[in-house]
Amino acid sequence: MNFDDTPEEAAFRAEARAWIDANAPKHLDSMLSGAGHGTAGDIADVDMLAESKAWQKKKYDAGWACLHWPTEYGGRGATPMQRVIWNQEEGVYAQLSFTFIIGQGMCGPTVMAWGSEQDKQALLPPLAAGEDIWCQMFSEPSAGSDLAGLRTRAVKDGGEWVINGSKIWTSGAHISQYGILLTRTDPSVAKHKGLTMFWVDMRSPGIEVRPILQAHGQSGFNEVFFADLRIPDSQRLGGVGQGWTVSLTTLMNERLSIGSGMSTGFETLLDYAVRAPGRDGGRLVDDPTIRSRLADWATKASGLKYTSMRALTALSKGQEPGPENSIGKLVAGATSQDIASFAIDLQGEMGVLTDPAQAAHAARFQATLMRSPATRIEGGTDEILRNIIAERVLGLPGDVRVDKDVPFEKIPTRA
Amino acid sequence: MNFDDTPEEAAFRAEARAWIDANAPKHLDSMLSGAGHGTAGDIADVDMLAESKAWQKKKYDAGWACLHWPTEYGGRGATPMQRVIWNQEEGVYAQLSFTFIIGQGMCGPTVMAWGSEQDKQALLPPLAAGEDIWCQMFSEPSAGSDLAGLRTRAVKDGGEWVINGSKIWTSGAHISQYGILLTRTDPSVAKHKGLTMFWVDMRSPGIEVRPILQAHGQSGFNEVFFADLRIPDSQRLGGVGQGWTVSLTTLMNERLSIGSGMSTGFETLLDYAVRAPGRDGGRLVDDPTIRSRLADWATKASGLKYTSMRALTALSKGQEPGPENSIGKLVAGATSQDIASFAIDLQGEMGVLTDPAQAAHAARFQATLMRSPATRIEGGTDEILRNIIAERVLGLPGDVRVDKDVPFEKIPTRA
Amino acid sequence: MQFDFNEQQNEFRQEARRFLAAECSTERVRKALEGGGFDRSLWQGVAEMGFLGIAIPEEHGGLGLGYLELCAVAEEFGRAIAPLPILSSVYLAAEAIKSFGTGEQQAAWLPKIAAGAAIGCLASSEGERLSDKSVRTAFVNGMLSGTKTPVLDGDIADVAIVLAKDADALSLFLLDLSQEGVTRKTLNTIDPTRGQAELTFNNAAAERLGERGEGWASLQTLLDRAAVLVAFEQIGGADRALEMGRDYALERMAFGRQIGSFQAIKHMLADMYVSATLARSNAYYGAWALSTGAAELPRAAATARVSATNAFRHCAKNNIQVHGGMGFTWQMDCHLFYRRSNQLALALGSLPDWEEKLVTRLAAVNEPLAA
Amino acid sequence: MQFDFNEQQNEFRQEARRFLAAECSTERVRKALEGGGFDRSLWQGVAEMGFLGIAIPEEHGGLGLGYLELCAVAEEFGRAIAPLPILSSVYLAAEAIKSFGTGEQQAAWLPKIAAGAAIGCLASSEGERLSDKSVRTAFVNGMLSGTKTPVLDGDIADVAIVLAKDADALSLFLLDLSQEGVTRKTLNTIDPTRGQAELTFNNAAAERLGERGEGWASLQTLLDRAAVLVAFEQIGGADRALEMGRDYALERMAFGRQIGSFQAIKHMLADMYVSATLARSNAYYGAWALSTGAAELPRAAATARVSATNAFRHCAKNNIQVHGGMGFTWQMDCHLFYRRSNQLALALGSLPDWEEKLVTRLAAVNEPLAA
Repeated sequence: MNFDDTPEEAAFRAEARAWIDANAPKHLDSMLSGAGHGTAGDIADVDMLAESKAWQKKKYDAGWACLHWPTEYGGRGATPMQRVIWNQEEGVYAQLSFTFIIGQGMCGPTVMAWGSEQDKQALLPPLAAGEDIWCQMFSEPSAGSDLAGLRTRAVKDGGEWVINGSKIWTSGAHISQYGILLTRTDPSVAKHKGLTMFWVDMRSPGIEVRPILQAHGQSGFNEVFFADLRIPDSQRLGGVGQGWTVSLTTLMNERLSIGSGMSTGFETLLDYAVRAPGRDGGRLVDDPTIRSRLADWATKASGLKYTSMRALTALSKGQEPGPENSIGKLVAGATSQDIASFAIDLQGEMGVLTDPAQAAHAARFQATLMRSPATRIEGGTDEILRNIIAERVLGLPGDVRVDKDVPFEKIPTRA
Repeated sequence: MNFDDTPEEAAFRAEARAWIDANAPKHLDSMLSGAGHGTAGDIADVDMLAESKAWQKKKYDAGWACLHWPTEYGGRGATPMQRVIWNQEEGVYAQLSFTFIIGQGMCGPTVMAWGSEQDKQALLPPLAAGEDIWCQMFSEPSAGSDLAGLRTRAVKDGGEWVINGSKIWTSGAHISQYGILLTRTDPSVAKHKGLTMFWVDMRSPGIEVRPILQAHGQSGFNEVFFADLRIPDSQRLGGVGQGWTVSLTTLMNERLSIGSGMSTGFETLLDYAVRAPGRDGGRLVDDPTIRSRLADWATKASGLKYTSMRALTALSKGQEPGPENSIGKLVAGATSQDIASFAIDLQGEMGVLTDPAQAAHAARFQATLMRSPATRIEGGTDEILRNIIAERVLGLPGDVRVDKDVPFEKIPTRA
Repeated sequence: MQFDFNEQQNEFRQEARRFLAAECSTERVRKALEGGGFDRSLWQGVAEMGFLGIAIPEEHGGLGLGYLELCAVAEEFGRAIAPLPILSSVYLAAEAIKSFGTGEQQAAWLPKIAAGAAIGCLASSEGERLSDKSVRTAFVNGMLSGTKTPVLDGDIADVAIVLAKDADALSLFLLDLSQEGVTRKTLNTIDPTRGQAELTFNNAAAERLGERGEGWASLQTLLDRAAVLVAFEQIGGADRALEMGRDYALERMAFGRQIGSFQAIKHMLADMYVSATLARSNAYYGAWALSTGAAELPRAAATARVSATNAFRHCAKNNIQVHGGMGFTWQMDCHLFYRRSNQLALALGSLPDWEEKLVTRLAAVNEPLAA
Repeated sequence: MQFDFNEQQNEFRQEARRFLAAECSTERVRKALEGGGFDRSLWQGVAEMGFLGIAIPEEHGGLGLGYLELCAVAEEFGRAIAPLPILSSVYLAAEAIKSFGTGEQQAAWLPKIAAGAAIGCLASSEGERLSDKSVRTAFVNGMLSGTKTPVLDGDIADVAIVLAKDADALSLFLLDLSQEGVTRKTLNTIDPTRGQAELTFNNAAAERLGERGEGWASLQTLLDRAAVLVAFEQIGGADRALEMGRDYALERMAFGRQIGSFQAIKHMLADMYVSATLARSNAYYGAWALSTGAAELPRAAATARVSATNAFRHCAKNNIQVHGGMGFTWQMDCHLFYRRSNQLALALGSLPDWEEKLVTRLAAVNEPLAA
């Protein structure tokens, strides 16, 4: 049992580290180190999109973009373990990749699995290079956890499809050049059977993007409206009616990328507790009243960390990480909310303040408090994740399905 | 807002108090005060059954038995509020009524609602007087939360019914003269529709009672086996096929009596914490590490206490207490288990000991630790109680029922 | 036993509910949230209904009713998550002046507070969890100097009750905020519908409120009473959050069924009901103690406070979860309750302080028999 | 990265699992529970398999393997809830003698322990939560006097490692329990499959184990190592309880469906899986630290301990709940795991002590940058 690289891994790590050291945008170091607590903070002063694109292009040109993709589409053909090592070495600069995660992590693999060779040649390299940004258009106002309940209609008209409807929670739609779009092409069959997937140029007429203002006052997501949007049949990904299967390619990748390395916030809490004064002059961490909760959260944070080490070990042996990874988001989501709530209580009446200049520990806990409810919902609610663990890991039965084998148009939509 | 009696209530309370003071079995005081922590303790030295019967008879003779029953069946025709006042005044001696609770609280009301006048005249007064003990035979090994899934068969044979099957969790069956018995008389109709209720003489041939040894090493319950037990049709309670409706009379009373006044164990914990030494020489209660949990449990215990005060207030206004009472058992069950676990941890390695002479605080927490898992199950599991609250109080939909309107014999019994 | 509000009190509550349903919709709450500032016309409306002077004697312009009426109305303000300084002005400032003020001080301020013409606030915190050792603001020669932060509603208040050093002791002071020696800085907060400010006093004229040296004890009394009233705001908010979640669970369909038919959602709502019910019962206990002047008030207030704080947070948080992604949009009202649940959890001192008070008070009552 | 057991270690684990499945069924565990006393023949079988000497050097009759092999086997003993004194004799006594004993002491006892011919135990507790100030048992002129309680497996042990006062310091001592100055009293316990005793020493001959004055520090080292091994017993037990619950949820029908199709049950089991998985990962971290002699051991051990204690308790408790009424019968095995989960939670010092150790150790590592 050890945490050591194999000689091959060590060589790869050294190469990656050297290249990053020589090429990284170090002028962003301090900003990137302070970010990630749910606030835009001082990031506002920097043109993050331009910086992100620049770093991505640099990586692409040197063969460090989309490591696990085949080289012909702009990747490096690296092993999963090499990808992990790269991520570890990229460190804070990985934040510059957030803009591309959905495109490179979910849309790209979907196109790669289901697109025509011509599309792949045309679309994937610019995506790898950070020239194009992609978004994923699946969820709808009435189809969240029940994704297959979506109602955006695609109707065949000659060699084209005409799309009407709307999508929600579309991250990055306002800056995307392309997107993948899941539609209903046949409402007369069971819900999972009448879906079809397309890729779409987001600059097409008939698409309108509107940002969604969220509860914490920021807009990370959009609504996307389709009014007689026309897509050529050649932009179809997979067969007509095969959309659900195609979407699973995307979602398997989503669950992986969202789940991995999500923070419980315990490290922040510990950092706060060793720096902040306690009530009797000592450090806050020495306050006996907080010991038990710190200990509990410490084991959760540590447990997630070493669970991911076990998953990496499995990866390095060529095994696929299982849906056990769902526990990462499940635990981190609820824990980060609990920790934030606890930490603001420790600040007493000052806990209500949100300005980083006024609130303790740069208002990190207040930011997390306001952001964390979303964490427990997006990319699979706590309840869906428990279902996944129960069904896929433990082999328990699915929920009783009243909508199974029912034609979609007959499924009740009102109580 | 006040806790005061009305003048009528005060007069009744004074009368009850005076009678109890003059007649109670005071030689049992110290034993009764120490009991109730899940252990038989020193009760073993006393013939509890004889003492219970004696006290019940005394009450009966003086008109203090089964207060809310009509006088013609041995009761007093008292108001619900008078019954509550009596219970408050009876205090520790109420423990002597435990033997009769099921009979007087559940079986009696069922006979009263559904029995023939002749049966009522014959059966109820001896029950009120404590001469007869009754048991309730509903649950079966394969029908717990899903009570209507019971399989004990009753088949008509001339003027008699022939019963075969078995019941479980039958409290007091080994000392009972009578019982009420829910059977399936028609497996070809939907499960709730094929049930029929009877009353049974427990001394009949064809009945065998076996005690169930429980996880904590005691046997509070029995299994009851029926082999060609024959019951005259005159002992039927309600119509053939009407058993489910009849059983609701019983169960409504069960939920009430189990839920009321169940202890979270917080008072015991607080008592322990103010008596036991802390780690630094002071009292345990002054240990800052335990404050937060004590506070949380204090509010639960207090919340239950004042919730029952609100229910009593509603009762005194003539309103019926609702299924909100389910929260009593839900909260008290889980809390008492948590408290016991916490308290034994505070005892360090000594926490593992169970002899009242050796373990801290007379091994009360160890006894609760071992008994409390049952509390979260018996008389409605935590899960069933949450369903009840969600459905009956909040008006949420029932679970999807795959067994609805299905003939009982067609309902799957194996996965 | 009459452990409930009586008919008259319930009628009073209904009146408040009707008024607030008509005049204080969440659209109006949002105005405050979205930078609309203090809703003075709503405040005036509330004052005209008499709600600000419920427990203020008639001679000082109030209704001269009891605390039970005030509790009942507080619950409605909580239910409406009213963007108003009622906590500061009514539960704290008016109570302080009524309890500790001279006849002159009462005559000067109570009528104005009751009429909504003046807003009061409590300036005690100095930027950390408060203790009787940590106060730095000092009273010298009739003048107060120091900085109080955060002060709830300090951005709009006209008069402050200030805890300050009084030579070697602590006293409460009454300070007119309209004078020159007062500087205000508005602070950003998780719940902008109830403003926070930093108040700096630079030789600001102030008069003692109550006896010299009684500042800390008086503050505790004040906080205990306010804790009961705030607990009613909290249970009102918790109930409404629970109702919102329940209604959404009945209305929202997924997988061809109401989401409220899934046990995960059903049981989450059942647990919310349980915590809201326990908190309500504890709040009633607090109301009883407050209204009867019972010796149990310190214990009852801490019980009500801890219970209601946990319940409102629990219900507000899980209401968002029941709503799923929609629950985290700005347009849905869920976050208004989430914000308020946290604001109220921190006002009057946060949970750890109240947990400590509660256990200390319980431990004092339950003396060991064998000691 | 190889953050897992290797093939050879897993094979070793499988061997233990096969042996225990065949020889240590729950029927056999029940014998100990129901008063059958110590199962010496099972103990001999375990010894013959070499399991007692895994981490004991070959020169002293052990297998001379590493801690990872011992962890792997400990998990299986936990899974089997073996009614054996392995915790006392192997994780504690053998480790103490191996780590602190003289060559003579090692030669005298390790071979016997490895062979199952002698059983060791740790006698540290004196009836309250242990601290370095509270020890009263004293060593004077080669003799120990005092009372230790409770001593796990003290009812059947042949040799005890005793923490005692050594003039003004604390030392560990080695004491042969077969001598006259030793009185044993068997104690009732929540888990009778692992006995507890009170040991009284009345001028009992003892020899120092390790350096004089090092007793407290040595004990901490010992407890840290044992905590990792016990964590493996706990995750083994947690996993089995989870499996039992899962299997029952698949098999038991109610309302015409498997009870595992109800979200209340599904999600309860999912949460059990989550806590068992986190505990497993933390236990691996502990195993890595133990096996490599890493400086992180104190932190890793406390992490593994707290996590595994919570997980086993959680799984054992909810396994009963999944089983419903049947789960609380004597005949079902659920209570065996419930009992053991609580026994292991209290051995080596209870949760509050380990929480304190964990936070102290974390706080020491995470020094403030700005201080």
